[in-house]
Amino acid sequence: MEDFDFIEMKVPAKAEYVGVIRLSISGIASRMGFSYEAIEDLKVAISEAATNVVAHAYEKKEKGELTLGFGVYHNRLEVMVSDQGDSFNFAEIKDRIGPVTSVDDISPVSQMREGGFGLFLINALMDKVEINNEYGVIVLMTKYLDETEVDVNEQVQANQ
Amino acid sequence: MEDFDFIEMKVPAKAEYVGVIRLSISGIASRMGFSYEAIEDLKVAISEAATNVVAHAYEKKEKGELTLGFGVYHNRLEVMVSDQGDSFNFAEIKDRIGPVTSVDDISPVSQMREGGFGLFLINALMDKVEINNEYGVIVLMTKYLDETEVDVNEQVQANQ
Amino acid sequence: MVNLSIDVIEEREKNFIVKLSGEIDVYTAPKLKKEILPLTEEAGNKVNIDLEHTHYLDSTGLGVFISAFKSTKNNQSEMKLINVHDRVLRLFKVTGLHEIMDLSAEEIDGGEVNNGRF
Amino acid sequence: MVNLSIDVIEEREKNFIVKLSGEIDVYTAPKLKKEILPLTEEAGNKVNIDLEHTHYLDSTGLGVFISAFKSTKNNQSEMKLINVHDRVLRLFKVTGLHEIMDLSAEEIDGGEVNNGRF
Ligand SMILES: Nc1ncnc2c1ncn2[C@@H]1O[C@H](COP(=O)(O)OP(=O)(O)O)[C@@H](O)[C@H]1O
Ligand SMILES: Nc1ncnc2c1ncn2[C@@H]1O[C@H](COP(=O)(O)OP(=O)(O)O)[C@@H](O)[C@H]1O
Repeated sequence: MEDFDFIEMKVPAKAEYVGVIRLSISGIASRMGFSYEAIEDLKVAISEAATNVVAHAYEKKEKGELTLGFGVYHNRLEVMVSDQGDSFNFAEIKDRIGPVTSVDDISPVSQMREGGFGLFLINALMDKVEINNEYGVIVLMTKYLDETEVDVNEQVQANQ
Repeated sequence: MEDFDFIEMKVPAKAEYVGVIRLSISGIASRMGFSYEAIEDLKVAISEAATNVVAHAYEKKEKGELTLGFGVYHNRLEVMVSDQGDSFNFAEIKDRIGPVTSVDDISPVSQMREGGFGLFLINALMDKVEINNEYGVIVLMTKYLDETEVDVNEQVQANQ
Repeated sequence: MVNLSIDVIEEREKNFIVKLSGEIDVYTAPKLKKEILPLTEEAGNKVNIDLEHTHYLDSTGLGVFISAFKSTKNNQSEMKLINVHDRVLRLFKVTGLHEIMDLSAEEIDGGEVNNGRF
Repeated sequence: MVNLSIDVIEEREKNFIVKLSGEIDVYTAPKLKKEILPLTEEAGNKVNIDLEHTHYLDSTGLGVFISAFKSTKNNQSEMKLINVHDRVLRLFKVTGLHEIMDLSAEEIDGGEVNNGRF
């Protein structure tokens, strides 16, 4: 079996802890030898996933938890961001996420989206992304230390 | 009941993760509004406890885990560092810890201790320290945001 | 550390520089929105957002700038993002927002701002 | 980031400056010990440890300096810690080590080091 280190972190699903998560991820990634650029990508992608938990997961509850798992492999970092909150329907949100250049956005400025960039950025900045939203939401993201290792067939996968 | 946020972190008991823990603690402490000096104290104290887990807890096993718990209160931060490894006898180690100015150290330089400063520093830098070593070792440390709140009677307590 | 400080300077009448130092994320974005939006709501205002000391920004920050940008269109004001770092610029590019908003990676010197070219 | 870089410069014969940048902890201390100890094992060597860029140090770092200090006594060499930051100095004071070792918070200028006063 492939050997790896596992780091787990649980924080309250509150905005003020997203910055703490960012510091932890930069520590892990810099220790692994990721480049400055890759560390910045990781910080954004993981913050996006964490921000979604803070913003969307526990809308109907008073509070909830955000769980992070880091799988440190010799050639890659896997990060799992999960919650036990509301889930979402991928087909439903598909039309309101993505870059502004997509067809949906040829619309007057006043109708421009102010959101919907989070999942898109995660997918743009990480090498592999899997989302599971059967119960709560689990976002599993992978970034390789050496970019040439990325399998070009690996794209966002939604399992629902 | 007093309201607080709880953050949990689990990392492999390996030297390379002590720096990651330090980044996380500085994020939490700076978010809470601790002074630069207090943040440095927290970094040293928690690194000492984590270093002990890395160095002493799992000597007889191949590997182990280091668990951290952060209790974020309005007026203080409580940090719990624990392991499931070997314990120790406080009475036995008492003579080989502490500052070098203690009586035991009026000895030739060649016999000077090179260790035994960890628990002493934890106690010097935190406002309250409790150590439980019934099963594994648990070090529970408290630091107040406002130093005037510290109870002068609170000193290191060893429960064994 | 993980925080944002916002300095609003009125250089001349209706010409503002907003200096942002720190990180723009889900925690700091609401405060930023509250500071910037009112500036864009007054016709004729020119708002320079100086990102020289903004080392981190994510989609919550993009959202604030989009809503301020929309406000400039609705209220006949102007907004420009200046001194945008590479990493931050990258996010505007990836999302296609750089084609819509006025962004500059370089320092705008005092003269240029003052001669009204902006 | 969370790491230590070690630069050993032989200023003149037997006069060394060891510049440490980064953090001295349980992860980096073994590497540091391996670099410093051999320098202290040669009689007549004068070793200046420059801590100007050492922003973090804990008991593992104190342990390395104690063992190097013991080695200087056993081998007729000298060691001095220079440019010690307040926070780092504090740990030497709390543990009582500042009374035993040669520590200085100030920069030692070239002249002083070179005229052999050190
Ligand atoms: N953890 C989550 N829990 C519940 N819903 C989520 C979660 N993450 C994403 N979503 C849903 O997916 C949508 C798209 O997310 P995203 O692309 O990050 O954009 P935004 O958060 O700005 O809407 C959200 O609006 C929300 O409905
Ligand atoms: N987590 C732990 N597990 C087992 N033993 C420990 C632990 N923490 C401390 N000890 C014991 O207490 C002693 C004193 O620790 P400390 O004051 O940190 O100094 P040092 O680690 O340099 O010996 C250690 O030598 C060890 O025997």
